[in-house]
This record gives sequence, C-alpha cells and structure tokens, in this order.
Amino acid sequence: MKVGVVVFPGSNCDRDMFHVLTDVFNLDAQYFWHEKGLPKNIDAVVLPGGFSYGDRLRAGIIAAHSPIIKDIQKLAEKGVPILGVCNGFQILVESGLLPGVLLKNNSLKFMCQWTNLIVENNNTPFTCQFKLKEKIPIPIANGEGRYFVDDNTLKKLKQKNQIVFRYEKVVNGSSDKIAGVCNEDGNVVGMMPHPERAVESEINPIDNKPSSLIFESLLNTIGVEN
Amino acid sequence: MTLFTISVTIENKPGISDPEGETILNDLVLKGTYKTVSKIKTAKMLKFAIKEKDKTTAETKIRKICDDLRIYNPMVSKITINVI
Amino acid sequence: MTLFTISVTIENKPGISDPEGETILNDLVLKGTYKTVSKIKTAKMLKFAIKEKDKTTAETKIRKICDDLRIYNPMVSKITINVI
Amino acid sequence: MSLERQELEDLKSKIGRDPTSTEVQIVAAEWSEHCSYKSSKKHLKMLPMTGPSVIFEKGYDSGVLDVGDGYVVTAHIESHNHPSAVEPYGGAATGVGGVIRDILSTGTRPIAIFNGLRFGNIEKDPQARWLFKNAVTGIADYGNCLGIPTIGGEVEFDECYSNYALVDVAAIGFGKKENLIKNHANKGDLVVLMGGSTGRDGIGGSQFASDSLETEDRSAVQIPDPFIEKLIIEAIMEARNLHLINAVKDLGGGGLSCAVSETADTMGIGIELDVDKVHTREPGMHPDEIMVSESQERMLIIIDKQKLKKLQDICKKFRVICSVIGHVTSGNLVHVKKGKKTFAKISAEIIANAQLLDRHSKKPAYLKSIQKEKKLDSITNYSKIMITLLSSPNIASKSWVYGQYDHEVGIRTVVKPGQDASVLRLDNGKFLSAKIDGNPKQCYINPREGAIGCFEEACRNVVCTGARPIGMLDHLQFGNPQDPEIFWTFLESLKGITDFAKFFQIPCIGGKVSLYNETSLGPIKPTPIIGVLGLIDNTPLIPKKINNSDCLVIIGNTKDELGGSEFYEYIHRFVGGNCPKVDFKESKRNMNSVLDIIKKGLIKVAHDCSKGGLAVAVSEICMTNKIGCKISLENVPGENLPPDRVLFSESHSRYLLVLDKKNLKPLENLLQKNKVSYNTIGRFEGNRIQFNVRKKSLIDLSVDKALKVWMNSLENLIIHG
Ligand SMILES: Nc1ncnc2c1ncn2[C@@H]1O[C@H](COP(=O)(O)OP(=O)(O)O)[C@@H](O)[C@H]1O
Ligand SMILES: [Mg+2]
Repeated sequence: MKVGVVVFPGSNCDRDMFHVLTDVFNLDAQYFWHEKGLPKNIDAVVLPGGFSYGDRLRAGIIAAHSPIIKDIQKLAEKGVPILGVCNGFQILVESGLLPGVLLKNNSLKFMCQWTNLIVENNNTPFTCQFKLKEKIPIPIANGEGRYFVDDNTLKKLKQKNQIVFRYEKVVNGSSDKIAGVCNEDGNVVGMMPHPERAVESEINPIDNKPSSLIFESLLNTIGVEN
Repeated sequence: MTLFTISVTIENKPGISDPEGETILNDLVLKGTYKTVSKIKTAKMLKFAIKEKDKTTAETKIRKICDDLRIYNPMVSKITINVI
Repeated sequence: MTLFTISVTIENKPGISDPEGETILNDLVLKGTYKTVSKIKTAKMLKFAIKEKDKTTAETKIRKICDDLRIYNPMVSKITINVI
Repeated sequence: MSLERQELEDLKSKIGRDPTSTEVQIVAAEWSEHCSYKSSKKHLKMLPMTGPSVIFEKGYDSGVLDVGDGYVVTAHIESHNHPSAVEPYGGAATGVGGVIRDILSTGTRPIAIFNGLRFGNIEKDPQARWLFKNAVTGIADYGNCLGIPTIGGEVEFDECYSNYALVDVAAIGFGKKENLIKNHANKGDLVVLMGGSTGRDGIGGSQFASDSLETEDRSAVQIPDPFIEKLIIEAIMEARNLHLINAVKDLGGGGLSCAVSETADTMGIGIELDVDKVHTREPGMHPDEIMVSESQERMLIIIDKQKLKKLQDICKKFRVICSVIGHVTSGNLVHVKKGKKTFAKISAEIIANAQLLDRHSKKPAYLKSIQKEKKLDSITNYSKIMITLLSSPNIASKSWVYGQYDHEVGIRTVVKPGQDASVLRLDNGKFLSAKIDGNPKQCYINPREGAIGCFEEACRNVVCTGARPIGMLDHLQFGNPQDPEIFWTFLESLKGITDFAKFFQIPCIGGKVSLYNETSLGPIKPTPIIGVLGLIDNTPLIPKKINNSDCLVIIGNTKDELGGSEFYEYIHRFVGGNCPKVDFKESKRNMNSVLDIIKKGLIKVAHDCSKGGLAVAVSEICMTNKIGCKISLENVPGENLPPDRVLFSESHSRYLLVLDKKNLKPLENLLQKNKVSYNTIGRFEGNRIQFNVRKKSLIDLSVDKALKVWMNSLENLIIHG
C-alpha cells in the first residue's frame, strides 16, 4: 500500500510524517517532489506541514499552484484518501480542494502548544476508528491557523457533515472552533494540528493513543491489517 | 511598451475582522496619548512593475493576474488597483 | 473637528531586499503566463481614521504616531502618508 | 571600512608594497575584532578543547562530539547584538540563520536552536519592550520557517542593556560520523558561491560589531530570508549525501573576504576568483563591496570540476542560485579579479592572521566597594514579596516566548521548554540534553565566580534531566577591551570557566567572543553565556505527576549568598553583596548523586535552584504541577541564616527532588553514602504553597494565584506595558 508524501519547497514536516508512516505504522511511503506527477494507483496522499514558499503572500497559496496539485485533484475526485496537515491543510484550502480559508491567529502570533480536539465526524478515512466526540490531545504549531468560513458556508459544512475536528476550547478564534474539515465526499481531510507529533509516547507528554487512530483509520481504510 | 508601476492593495472585506488593526489601535495607539484615532485597518500592498502598451492594458493585466493567481482570497479580501 | 482617513504605507527602503516580493514574482507570477511583470515589491498599509481640526494636523499627528510608537523601523523601512 | 594606522603599516611591511583598496577592505574585515579575535585569541587557548569524544576537523566553525554508534552531535553559539539593537527583528532572525549555517558546514543537519535574550528594563522602557518583542518574533519567524525547533533558552532584563540588546543563538546538529565533511581541496577545484544574491546590505557588518553603538554607522541592516536558508539546507544535505562537496564554509561576518581567506589559509591553498561571477542583487557593485558584503544565506563550496553538474542540478531543483566564482590554485594567494583586472592579490596567511594583541588588564575599582551589603528594609509580608518576585520579568514564566517557537518540529523533543533543560531523542537510542545560561548580575559583582556559576547552572539544568555533561560552548560578551578594567573582567570570567571545565573534564567545543558591547550609557555588565550539552544513555527523567504526600528533598547547602540575586536587585533595588561561589568538590558530589538517583529511578522530578532561590524553585514545581507544598525552612541544610536569606539566596549546587515517600529510604542511603548534604524539607498536599519556620507561617499562597501571576505577567507587560 503506497502513501505519497508530497514535498514542496519549504515543507518541513515531511520527514516527520514519513517517519511516522513508515517506522510507526509500517506503511510503504514515498516522497513526491511538487514538480513530479503522482502515480494513478497510489493509495493515499499526505500533504505535510511546513512553510511552503516561506508562507509568502499567504500560507499555502504559492504551493497551491504547483503542478502536483492537478494530480491531487484527480485523485481526490476518484475518492483516494488525502490528508493535509497544517501547511498541507492551507494548501488544500488555497487550491480549492477544501472550503474556507486560514487566517492569522487572533493572537497574531505563531502558536506552539498542546490542545484538545474533539472528533466531529468519524466517517472519513482518517477518523473512522474514532468514537464520535472522542477527545484527542495534540499539538498545534502555526501562525495562520484560524479557520474561517462565512455563515452560509458554515451552514453548509454542518449540513454535509464536513466539520471533522473542533478544538475543545477557543484556541485561535476559528469559526465555530473548527480545527479540521473534509470535502463533501469525505475523502479529503485537512487539519491544523499535527498528528505526526503525537503518536509516539516518547515525545507525547499526555497520551499517544487517540492521535494514532488517525493513522490506524487510514490503515483500516486502505486495507492493511495492523 | 511602457513601464508602469501599479499598486494592488489587499484588504479585508467589510465585515471581516482585522485583529491586527484592532491590536495596534487598542494596545499601542490608544494606550499612549493619541486619543483622536478611532480606527485602524491593516492592508497588504503589492507594487508591480509591468511593461504594457498602455495604462489600461497594464491595469487589466494586473487585475487578471490577481484573480487568476488568487493573489487575494475573494472569500475574505478585496483589492484596489492604482496606477502610480 | 473632521474625520480623516489617512493611509500609511510602510515599505523597505531602496536597496534593501524584499524576499517576499521576489518569491511572489519568481515562483508565482513568472511561473505562469505573465511575463511582462518585471518586479514586485511588497508593502504594508495601515489606514487610520482620525479626528483633527484640519488635514495638516491630522497628517502631522499620524506621522508622529508612526515615529513615536515605532510603527515602522526607520532603519529598514520608510513610510508614505496619504490623506484619502 | 578601514584599518588603523598601525595595522596599515603592518600590512605594508608584510606585503612589501602599498595595498590596493580592495586589499585594505579584505584585510580590515578579517582583522576586525569580530573575525580575528585579536584581543582574545591568546587567552582563549587556556580552555580545554579536547576530550575522548571531541572530534576535530580543520576549518569547522562548530564543535563536534561523538555520541556513539557512528553518530555525532555538532554545536555552535553566536550572537547578533549590534544588528539586533537597531533592527531587532532582522538582527535576531539573521542571527539564527548564521549559526545554522555553521552547523550545516560540517555536513550535519541542524536539529535544534537555543536563544538567550537580554534587554533593558521592560517594565519602564518602551524601547526595551519593542526590542524584546521584535527579537522574539524574528527568532520565531526564522526558526519556525526552517522547521528547526527552538527548544530552549533564557530571557533576562537589566538596566545595563538599556538602548541595547544581547541576542545569543546556539544551534545543535546531528548526523552520521561518516557524513561529516572532511574539508579538503585540490588544485583546479571550483569555488562555488551558493544561496542568496549579494547586495549592499550589511556592508561593514563585522566591523560594525566591533565598534560600540555610539558611532552612527548603522548601515548594517540585514534582511532575513529563512525560505532560502531552508532550501540551502536541503540542497547541502543532498549534495553531502552524494559526496559532492570537498569543502564548505558559510559566509558570516566579513562576507566573502573572510570565507575565502580563512578557507585558503586553513587548507593551505590559493583561491582565484572573479567578482563578476558573483550573483549580485544590484547592478554596479564595486569589487570592494562584493568582497565585504554580509548579505545573508550564502555558502562557499569547493568542488571537484567533474561534480559541478550534479551540484547545479540539485541547486536547480531547490531553486537556489549557485555561481562558479573561481578556482583553487597552488600557493596560498587570494587573488581577486574583476574580469581580467586584478583587484587584490595577497597571501591568505597574512589576511587570516591578524596581529594578536596583549591588552592591559586591571582590577576594576568598583569591585572593592560593591561587596559590602547595605542595610535592607525589613520585610513584613513575605507572601506579598513572593507574588512580586513571581511576577518580576526575570522570574515570570517565559511561555510567552517559547510558545511562539515551534519546539516540536522534527519530532525529537522529549522534554520541552518550560523545564530545566530540554531533551532531544537521537537516532541511536540515546538522548541529548542542553541548556544555555548566563547571569550578568552575579558576573558584575564577581566576574570569576559569576561565570563559574553560569557554567554550573547550565550543568545543573542538564543534570536535572539525567544527562551527564559532555561538552560546553561559551560566549563571552563584554564591553570595550581597550578598557583595562573591562578586559580584566573578561580574563577573570575566562579563567573561571577554564578552571571549572578542567575540574569537571567538560571540553569546550566552541564559542564566540563579542566585545565592544557598549552604548553611550556605558558598557554592559560582563555577560558570559555558557551552553552545556549532556548525554543520556538510557532514559531521561521526564517529570512525572506529583501526588499528595510526595516528599520534597533538597540537596546542597544554602549559604549567605544573595549578591546579584533577584531578591536584592528586584525587591531591594540593591546591586552588590556576596556573589554565590561554587565549591567544586561539593558541586561534583551533588551532580553525580543526582545522576545516580535518576538512573535508579528514585525520583519523579528534579529541579535546580537558581534565580529567586529556594522559594522560587519550590513554587515553580508547585505551579507547573498544580499542587501545594508545605516547607519547613528550619530543615534546609547549610549556614544558619535568617529566613529571608534561606528563601532567596541563590547558592549554587542545589537541587530539589520530588519523590514518592516509599523511595525516601533508598534515597537517603545513597546520599549518605555519597556524603552529600541534604534534607527532606517539605511534603506535597492541597493547593497552597506554604513556607514555615518552626510551624510559624511565613509565606502562604494559593497555587492558582501564584500560577496566574507567574504565567501571565510577561505577556501582560508586553501587551499592556
Ligand atoms: N528565550 C527562550 N526561548 C526558549 N525557551 C526559553 C527561553 N527563555 C526561557 N526558556 C525556557 O523556559 C524555561 C525556564 O528558563 P530559565 O528560567 O532560564 O531556566 P533555568 O533557571 O532553569 O536556567 C526553560 O525551559 C527554558 O528553556
Ligand atoms: Mg533550572
């Protein structure tokens, strides 16, 4: 089972994600440079965090114009599981694969801290192993992480069950405390917090079990016995 | 062909909050002795140097660039274009 | 007293590099089909609403605010003030 | 840039002719204090630089330690004081960039950043606040963008930094020993300049760093570009993996001049280069400007001709510009041309070896009077004093700072900022612990003991995570070395550090000297900073949850040593008194015992006593664990002192240990066997921090209230100050 980890100039969580996919969850992962194409038979794609193009102009916007995005769009339409984490989420939003926009945090600061997420939709390839409303301790690390949608879009998101994660408490001022969303089909998921930073007990001061379920959900979806 | 300098100002649409402007106003300006300021809005500006045959073409081109490349996010921002 | 809207544009002084403008130019605009753009410079803008007795006072006050409160660092940036 | 008259004469006699203007520029850059260490070099030799795990390679700007199993750790420290004092954002950011490139030039991947920040009184001085805020943002924006975690540091405020800023940045790298770049060069190899374009920014920077800030030459402003730096890192890593690089050096102070002449000198080669080949940002730059420009994010690479194509492909992939600017020649001349015309042709050895100086030193007059203590106001409400101390900018939690730094990226950070030292996991199953510390208040009162104290504190912090110190970095920051009194304080600090390093056999693996830290208000206090690296072979001590009836044990003696303490300086506004002194033997006993205890798994938490003394250290444990504690001050071992002194003395070598009471007996056995002075001084329970003297309450505070004050006061000061 092959998972593609997409690397843009300035991605910086690509190696962390790769380590978790391969060393922790025994997946067969492969890097894909943003100028390359993605194979049609790939099983899942992850867009890792970082500062693609130095976050210039707006986080994610320049990377959203990369050649590889077209392939990701095609795979998304085919229903292939696609996960964007942090900058990956920003890129998915800026390329129109997910609704909404990520704005500067209300604090105007980069925020690096642990926080709690609540699972709001356990019907995606990355959340199917969770119980609904399950709590996930997880770190965030971003400057432009305030998810924003207008009221109409928010209504639609709720109707179509596209809100995947909410923060337990107000963290950065995002609309309706949203921390992660999916597309209408549910196969494209974007989230600001970093699951790859929370699945190994050594570096997780709280509890590594819940975040692992994000990857175990993926394993389950793409058909690998863990 | 003439070289034009064109500025694009990207600012929040009305109704979209501007925490940065508010912070500068409340935590900096109003803290001091400057009580006559009632609002601050922040914006980002890009100044393009572009070679086109005339002003209108240049301006149209710049608008097209901004829309096509999503130089601004229409969900939250609007732009104002000025030929300098 | 009249309410004035005054814009302050903060940009790098000439000769000081602007990596953001360069990235937008090279990695976004020139990657596409827009080859007539030769330079992009970024700037930041603050729009102040201020109540003063006349335009000159308002303008002077804004300049003083920007200097006093270190709204920009004169070592790297310069400001342009416009009454809108 | 210019040379002093004496230096110009010296240069003339060495080359036997009048130098060209380009030669003068190159030599002036290289002979500046910043690049040549002309005041300090003779003395720095006293530091012990070798040890069983120290690896030495020629031309390295960072230290290398063997951490076993074929892996190495590299480390370096730098400051960017002068630039940060005028442009805190860019100055601090480019400071990070510079030290990262030092790590990179060994062929190791940078894995962590530390920062030490010092400013004036942020409670009163809006400029100090502005400097602080922007320096933090600068470091955050740069390190975060690179994806290198900033995992620790320190922040301090003191009037002596008014109008000024000390921004120290240290970085750690990690890699396989076999991947270390062994600098070498052969005749005909190409000299490649990689990275950002060369502009007029930062011209004269290294000399600027060697002048005091009074001179109004402030043209040396540098614009950070972390995105380019990130791409350079990846490109160098790829080039390293393909063994394309013969030698590499980063461009720092003195720009191309220093990089080229130092490379040529250390490798015994000549370099011929053409400034027309340098990719410049603006047209019409003069060769002199190109040679001394300090534009950031550039690396010099020496490569075999055959391999150039591969390097170019890598650079193209990462959209980094690389220009072949010259080639290696036999002999040792640095030959600078513009097209066909020669602008400089001078021996690298002459450029790279400035005349070292013997500065005069004299014990400062102020030291005589400063030790005498003044009569202090007596204190009636200790709880109130405690709240004041917890909210003082030097003691308040620095979470506002490290919360803006991505300290998790890289997924190595096992112990995160907010504890004593931070801990990273390494690929060989071991752990690396590190911390930097300084204490100018103590160093001012006693430069020697103060410096030793910083060293011991950094060791203590590392020891609290279970790590054995294996290497040290020093950064010596002082005023104008031409002032004999300042130079004396420099020498004293250096001697103290040397003595400690030798006694503990902790090799100095790198460092930096920054002099001329002065403003029109005068010199800064002596500010040596010490960074200590520690290695943990098994498991680090990750603080565990404290429960009711857990015991609090203190190790080490509390002495009448309040000179330079927060209690004297912040509460009593008194500068002076008895500077804490480290008793080397006691220090070693305590250190080894704590390591033993941690290894045996006897304790839940270890915390060192430092700023604010015992009172603050205990409160920190209570606040971070949200649990109360009842402490009996009469049980604190050491001199028999009045309670305020027991509470607030900043004596070194002291550790607080928290343990389940079932482990008390084995702990005591161990401590007795090691002849360590210790006692059980408290018990955790409830939600109040209570210090008693023989049952009489001295301090009684709710943990919540203390926590609120301690957590929020720094942020409140910055936002609402
Ligand atoms: N500038 C900073 N950047 C990152 N972390 C910091 C900074 N300042 C302080 N810290 C962190 O806050 C904690 C307390 O720092 P400090 O008071 O210097 O500790 P100590 O007294 O143990 O030396 C440490 O974990 C330290 O790494
Ligand atoms: Mg400590």
